[in-house]
Amino acid sequence: MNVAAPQSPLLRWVYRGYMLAFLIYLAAPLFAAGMFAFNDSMFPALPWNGFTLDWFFSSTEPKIGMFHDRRLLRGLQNSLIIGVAVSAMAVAAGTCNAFLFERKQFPGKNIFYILMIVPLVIPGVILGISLLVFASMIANGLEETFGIEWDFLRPGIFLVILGQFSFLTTITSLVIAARLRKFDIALEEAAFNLGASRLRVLMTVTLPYLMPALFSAFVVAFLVSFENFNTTLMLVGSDAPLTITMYDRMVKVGSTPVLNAVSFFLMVGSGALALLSVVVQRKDEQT
Amino acid sequence: MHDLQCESLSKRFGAYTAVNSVSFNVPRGSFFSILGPSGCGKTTLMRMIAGFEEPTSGDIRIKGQSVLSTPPNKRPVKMVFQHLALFPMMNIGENIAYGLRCRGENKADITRKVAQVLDRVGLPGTEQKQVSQLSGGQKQRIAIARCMVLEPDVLLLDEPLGALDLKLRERMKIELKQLQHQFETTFLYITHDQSEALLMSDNVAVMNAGQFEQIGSPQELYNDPKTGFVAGFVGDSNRWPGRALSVADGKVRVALDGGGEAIATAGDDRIAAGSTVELFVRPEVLSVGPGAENRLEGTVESLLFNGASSRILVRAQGGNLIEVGQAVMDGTNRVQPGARVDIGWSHGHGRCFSVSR
Amino acid sequence: MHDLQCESLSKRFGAYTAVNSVSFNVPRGSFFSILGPSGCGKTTLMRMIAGFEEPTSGDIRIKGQSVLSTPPNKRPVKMVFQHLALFPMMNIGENIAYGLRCRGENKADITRKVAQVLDRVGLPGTEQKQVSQLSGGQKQRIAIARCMVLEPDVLLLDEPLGALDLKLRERMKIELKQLQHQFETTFLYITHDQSEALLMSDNVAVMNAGQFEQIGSPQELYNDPKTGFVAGFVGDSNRWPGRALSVADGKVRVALDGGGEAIATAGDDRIAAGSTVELFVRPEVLSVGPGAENRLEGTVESLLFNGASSRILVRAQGGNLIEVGQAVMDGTNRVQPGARVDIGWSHGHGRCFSVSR
Amino acid sequence: MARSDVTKLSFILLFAPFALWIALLIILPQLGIGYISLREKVGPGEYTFGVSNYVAFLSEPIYWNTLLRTAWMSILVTAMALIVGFPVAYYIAKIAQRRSRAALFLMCLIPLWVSDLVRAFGWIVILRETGLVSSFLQKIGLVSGPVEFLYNDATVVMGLVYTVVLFMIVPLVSTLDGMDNSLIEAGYNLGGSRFTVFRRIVVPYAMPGIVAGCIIVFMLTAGSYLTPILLGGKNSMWFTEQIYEQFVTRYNWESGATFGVLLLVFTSFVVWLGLRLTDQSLASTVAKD
Amino acid sequence: ETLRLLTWGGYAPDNVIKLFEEANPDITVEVTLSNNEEMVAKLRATGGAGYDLAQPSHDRIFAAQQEYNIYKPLDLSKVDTAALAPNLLEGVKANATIDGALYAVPHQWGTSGIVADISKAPDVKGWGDLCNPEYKGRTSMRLRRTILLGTAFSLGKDPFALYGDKAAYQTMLDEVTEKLIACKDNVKTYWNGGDDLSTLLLSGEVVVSEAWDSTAFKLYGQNKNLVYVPPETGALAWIDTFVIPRKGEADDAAYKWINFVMKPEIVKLMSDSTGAIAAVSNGIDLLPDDKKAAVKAAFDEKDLANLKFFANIPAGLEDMEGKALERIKAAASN
Ligand SMILES: Nc1ncnc2c1ncn2[C@@H]1O[C@H](COP(=O)(O)OP(=O)(O)OP(=O)(O)O)[C@@H](O)[C@H]1O
Ligand SMILES: Nc1ncnc2c1ncn2[C@@H]1O[C@H](COP(=O)(O)OP(=O)(O)OP(=O)(O)O)[C@@H](O)[C@H]1O
Ligand SMILES: [Mg+2]
Ligand SMILES: [Mg+2]
Repeated sequence: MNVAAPQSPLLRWVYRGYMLAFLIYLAAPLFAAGMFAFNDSMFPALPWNGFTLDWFFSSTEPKIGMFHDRRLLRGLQNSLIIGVAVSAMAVAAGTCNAFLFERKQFPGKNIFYILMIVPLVIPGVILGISLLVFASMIANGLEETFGIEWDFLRPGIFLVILGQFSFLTTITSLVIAARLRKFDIALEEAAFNLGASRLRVLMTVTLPYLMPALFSAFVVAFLVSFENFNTTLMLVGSDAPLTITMYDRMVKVGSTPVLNAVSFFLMVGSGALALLSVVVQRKDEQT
Repeated sequence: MHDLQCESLSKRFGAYTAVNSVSFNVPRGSFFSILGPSGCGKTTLMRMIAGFEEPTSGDIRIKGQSVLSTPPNKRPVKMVFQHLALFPMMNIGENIAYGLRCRGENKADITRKVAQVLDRVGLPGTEQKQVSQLSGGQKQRIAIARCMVLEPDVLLLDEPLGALDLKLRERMKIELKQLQHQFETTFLYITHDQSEALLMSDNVAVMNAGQFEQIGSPQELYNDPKTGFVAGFVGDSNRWPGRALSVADGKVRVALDGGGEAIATAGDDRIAAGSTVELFVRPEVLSVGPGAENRLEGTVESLLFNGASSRILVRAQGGNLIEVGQAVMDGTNRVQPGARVDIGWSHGHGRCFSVSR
Repeated sequence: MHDLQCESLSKRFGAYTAVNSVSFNVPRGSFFSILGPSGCGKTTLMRMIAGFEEPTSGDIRIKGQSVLSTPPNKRPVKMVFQHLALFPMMNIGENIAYGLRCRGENKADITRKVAQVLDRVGLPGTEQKQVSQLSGGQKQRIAIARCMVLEPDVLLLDEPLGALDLKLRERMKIELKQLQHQFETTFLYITHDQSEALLMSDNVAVMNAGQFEQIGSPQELYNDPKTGFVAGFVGDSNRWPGRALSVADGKVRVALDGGGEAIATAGDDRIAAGSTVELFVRPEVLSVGPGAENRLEGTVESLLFNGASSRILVRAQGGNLIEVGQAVMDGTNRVQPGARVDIGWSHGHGRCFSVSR
Repeated sequence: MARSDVTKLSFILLFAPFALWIALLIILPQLGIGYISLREKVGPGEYTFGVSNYVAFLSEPIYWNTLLRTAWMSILVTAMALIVGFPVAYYIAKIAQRRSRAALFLMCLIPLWVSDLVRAFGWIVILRETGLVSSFLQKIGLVSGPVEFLYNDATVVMGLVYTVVLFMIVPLVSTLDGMDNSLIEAGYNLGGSRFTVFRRIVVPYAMPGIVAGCIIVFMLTAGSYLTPILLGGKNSMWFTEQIYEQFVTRYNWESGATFGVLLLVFTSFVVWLGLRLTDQSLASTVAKD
Repeated sequence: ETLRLLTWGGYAPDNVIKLFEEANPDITVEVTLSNNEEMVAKLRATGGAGYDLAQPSHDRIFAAQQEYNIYKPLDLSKVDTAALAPNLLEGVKANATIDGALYAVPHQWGTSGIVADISKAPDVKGWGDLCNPEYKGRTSMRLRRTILLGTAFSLGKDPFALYGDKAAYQTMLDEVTEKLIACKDNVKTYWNGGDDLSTLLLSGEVVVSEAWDSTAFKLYGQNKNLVYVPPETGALAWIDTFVIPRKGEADDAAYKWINFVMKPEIVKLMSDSTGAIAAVSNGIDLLPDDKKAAVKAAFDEKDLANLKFFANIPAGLEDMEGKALERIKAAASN
């Protein structure tokens, strides 16, 4: 018997009903957004005009499917580039941070630790504008005083990457540090003791141990980067990632079910990715 | 010939001295234990030998060569960690091969040696198993095999049985001793459990507060402790405070604080008439009934039945609690709670140590 | 008068029967232990008594009243959990006051009672301390105090010493027994450590695979086990398989599988000539040297020195390993490894049980 | 000694990326907007320093009303997320079977991986006057005409709760998961009722998780942009929207930066207050999971 | 070579891009969708970098350039000016010449006005009808400066005339604000983009709304009841222009694009996509047929003569307008 659970059957059913309602609440907008991707209509709205896959595959006007829509594909490509770059950087920096805070003792550690968490609690918009302002100040300063033009400090992919990196690093650091904390330092000492060099210990013992955390940190960072809007909005240049492209499309052109198609595609994609990360984690727990 | 020699080894952490000028030699092929309570500096000492801590002063020699400047991954000592530290991301074979690979041996040799050592620890053919598939005792053996495959001069073991459960621990004690015989390697074994140290070792060093109190064979420690700490820590003992009345011929007459007098062997030479002392008497040398050389009167407080190691708790008249060993074989107790009894023992079985205040 | 009565209590999880028709009575004020190996159903039994599991069948009565329909928070039994389950977010005083507050007693009473019970467990004035500031043994006492302050009819203890270290466990055994005396409450104590059960209990039930094998006083269990399981589980024993040759007057002549013959008391009445049996002999009843009623020849394999509970390991000619108890008091071993010895014991000390295959 | 050199070097190597990240991407940019916020525009391309931007903020009730409204709604959303999320987290951590637990948790996480935009879009499709709910209600005859569910504060709160509730559930699950069932059992055994056990044992135990979840949720809500804009009606004002307006529509970086600083300070204050009231610390709560 | 366009939704339809790339195989076109405010904000943040060609409205050039220096002067000789409607070109020239340098040429023009479902709201005449209680809860508007100006006209003022006098302008704004706050109850919601607007109207959730004529014309194609109504005080007209950002890197390609989209056959495609009228001499005639019909249904000569072109916004006014809009947004209603 699980004492934590309600004991009376009625309450148990009420509780289960609540859970079910909650899951429906979670699924409803996703379902709605996904459903109209298959509606054979120009508008993502009722009435239902029948099932079609045109919004994915059609290449003819007016129903250009998402796989033939150059701008959406470009946005997707930009998102992928940004996501991979940001995740790789954030995982690398997060690993450094994890080692720094788990393994090293230094004065002011607590303050630095809080500083590390702070980006998580700064609203994304503010991260975006502060970076925009700061980069512009530098770029303008350089231009006015030295006549140097550092265009990468202007809105564009580079700034988007920096902006997302600035808060994703906190997340990856926390994920990796949590795993590193569970690492028994005796494993490293054992490897040393068996004759391994520092680098070898890192490569054969510590990093393999951290691997599941590195992987899930990467996935989390990638997905968050992929869906990020607030920070990116302020920093985006001519190479807009997918969310911004979709937003522009929705607000400035008008939505067609192709946006639903993209949403559906993203849901399936990120669902699969999340699933993969869980599987990796689970497999790790078993060993 | 000594495999391991430590010479006035010390380690200070800031103002705190964890290991204080410890010297000892471990002869080749012997089983040497360091026994001491928690926090006395055992692990620190071992980590210095393995090279994970730098000694504040003193020297460590392995086969006569100082290893102070040798980095930990080059020292010819291998270590079995308290929680074994088997690599969870490798299977058994890879775990054991790890050290060989680091040395850069060739594949065929590695495979052969791994198979060999697995055979020797009684787990042949388990190369492909995962660490998590083994029982506690098997993991223990793999941890030892992982070190032994490298043929170290000295194997260090830091409370390797600490994590096992009671019954398994009993079995592994015997098994460890057998493994050491088989490999004929020098074992340096750390524990805070006196029964482990006594059971397996050729020699035991009793450590307290960073210092060695006594080094000797298990029998020596048990039967001829040199300090009060050793007498109290190794084996069960009754321990009564008192005052020396007179000293003669290595025998001391003691007036116990709780009342009563006894004659005992002097444990150290700082005892003089009038000095504060403690008297140690093991429960198993006490007998119930009149007629022994030393006697204390008391009332039986309770009977603690535990088969062969049962105890009678007697409250002496002066208030001291006396534990009397009593192997109950037949279910009949000779005494009952509340009964007045005489507890006796011979002079030679009591030991007396001065107490420095 | 019985404080607690269980009547053919059973608990099934799906197809698996965790507790199988267990009946027992615990007299008022006594210390009752349930001893059994891991997974035998002890915790399940206790959780049924506390009300956290519903019995599949059977009845539980406390002071004669069935409590089956009483919810767990209304039962007059309190429980000390294995890991104590002290509330980490409350201080000591609040922990102890928790139950009283739930009852709705007034502030002044609560304060007084808390102070009183802390006094009784020897930790007066610790109300304001945090749980994490206490040592293992102190936490133990707080967990008991938290229950005792509610003056329960029965106190349940589920392996409460399991998490403590060796030396502390030794001390707590005696202390627990003393606490029980002090509070004069009925204790139902669960353990898989036979020495705990023997030392503290008035009565012990030995449990195996969901069933009670035997209920009796510690002496009865130790000296007069009724089943092979009890003989093997309670106290150390040599255990040799064999075949009954003849049975007469409660004595069995056994041919050991490893060779040799012995006469032993028949432990159960299913033994007939020719049936497969196991012979149990405790190490401490064995003696080295000729002249005993039963004899086995063998070679000394090793000496395991451990003070009063030292052992000699002897390999019998047939291959059986014999553990011989030997209290070494003076440092001289009467035998040396490799020596050929005779091991003997009297008829009455061997016990023979049939093996059902 | 060679070894202490290695230690030092590895420390520097590890500290450098951290320092660069925090200094260049977090601290200096924040100081940057602080600096800009103190700039006063006197003419095209001419500036002096002063606090007039802050004065302007304080003297314009619309602005601080918006800030207060944002904070108030965020607190409401946080509370709602806690109320909605706690039973779910409790179910996942304590009631569900081991196997279904992972699956449930995963299901709860799926919406997290879809962009805000898609989710808001989904809600619009469902809730608009001609949307699914309205059509459904008409079909079953519960209402006679179409009903509008969009464009009001309740919808905004609901939509925000939707986007953030998962950030409440995750830390809650991880703290509740660490809670030994025997604590609950002990609570009952000592005579506690269901309510007592919940109030005096479960909730205090989960406190770090609750606080962590609340902080994250509050910050996310206060900083959100899309949901209040897309779901909000004609009265809906959100402070981030104001910031965006100042930066983009009004080309007024100075007051935009001022707003940014104010939002940061104000939300930090609320978080600090929350931590003080619950006696927790940032490092011990947020960093736990 | 890449041509990075910063433009409005619909101003760079895929088919036009395709044709352009076929004609100029060495150029690829990248498009970022935006609106007036964002265009200026983006270019400001980039210092005029990141894009090679932008399309703000004619009133968004003068002040932005003066303040942020984000555009570069145009070389009119590279533009095929003959194709352009002379009156629009002159208008733009008047608005976008600074220190003798011209910064913009016209591309499309259109108007803001009212769209109404004549089956349900047949009598809609002007801006004031948005606040007509008859359509309570069935009207919509975009809460931007257009509605401020429109309402001002409907109140009988001429906001453009007040541009020079900040105080008077403020007084006028206050009045407009009050009116719009009072009107708030009448409004179902404020729309944000063409999509919002279309959905609201097509679903019938809204029957009268402020609208861009282009969107209105598209809607007419879907539902003949949805008709664009130029307000009686005059539709507000804007001209979307071409400007080259200061750090544009593909000027030649930019000029090629400008000239390309002015070709009659492209104008047709373009107008089809934007719904707006090209700034060429016979712009209306080059509209696709359905749009032409919609325009003809909406405008008569009188309406065309009555167009109110946006004037350059002097610095500071935008702030005042912004505040007014915020006050409206923040005001309570149910
Ligand atoms: N790195 C360190 N810095 C400061 N003090 C330390 C350090 N390592 C150990 N100590 C201290 O040195 C003392 C000895 O520690 P050590 O680990 O050697 O004890 P031990 O005998 O192995 O104890 P146990 O049986 O509990 O493992 C302890 O008081 C410990 O607190
Ligand atoms: N809720 C349950 N569902 C299914 N099986 C259970 C459940 N609880 C216990 N069991 C099974 O019942 C058996 C007895 O469990 P129990 O916890 O009572 O053992 P125990 O004697 O207390 O063991 P230990 O000494 O290890 O605590 C075990 O095999 C266990 O797997
Ligand atoms: Mg240690
Ligand atoms: Mg149990």
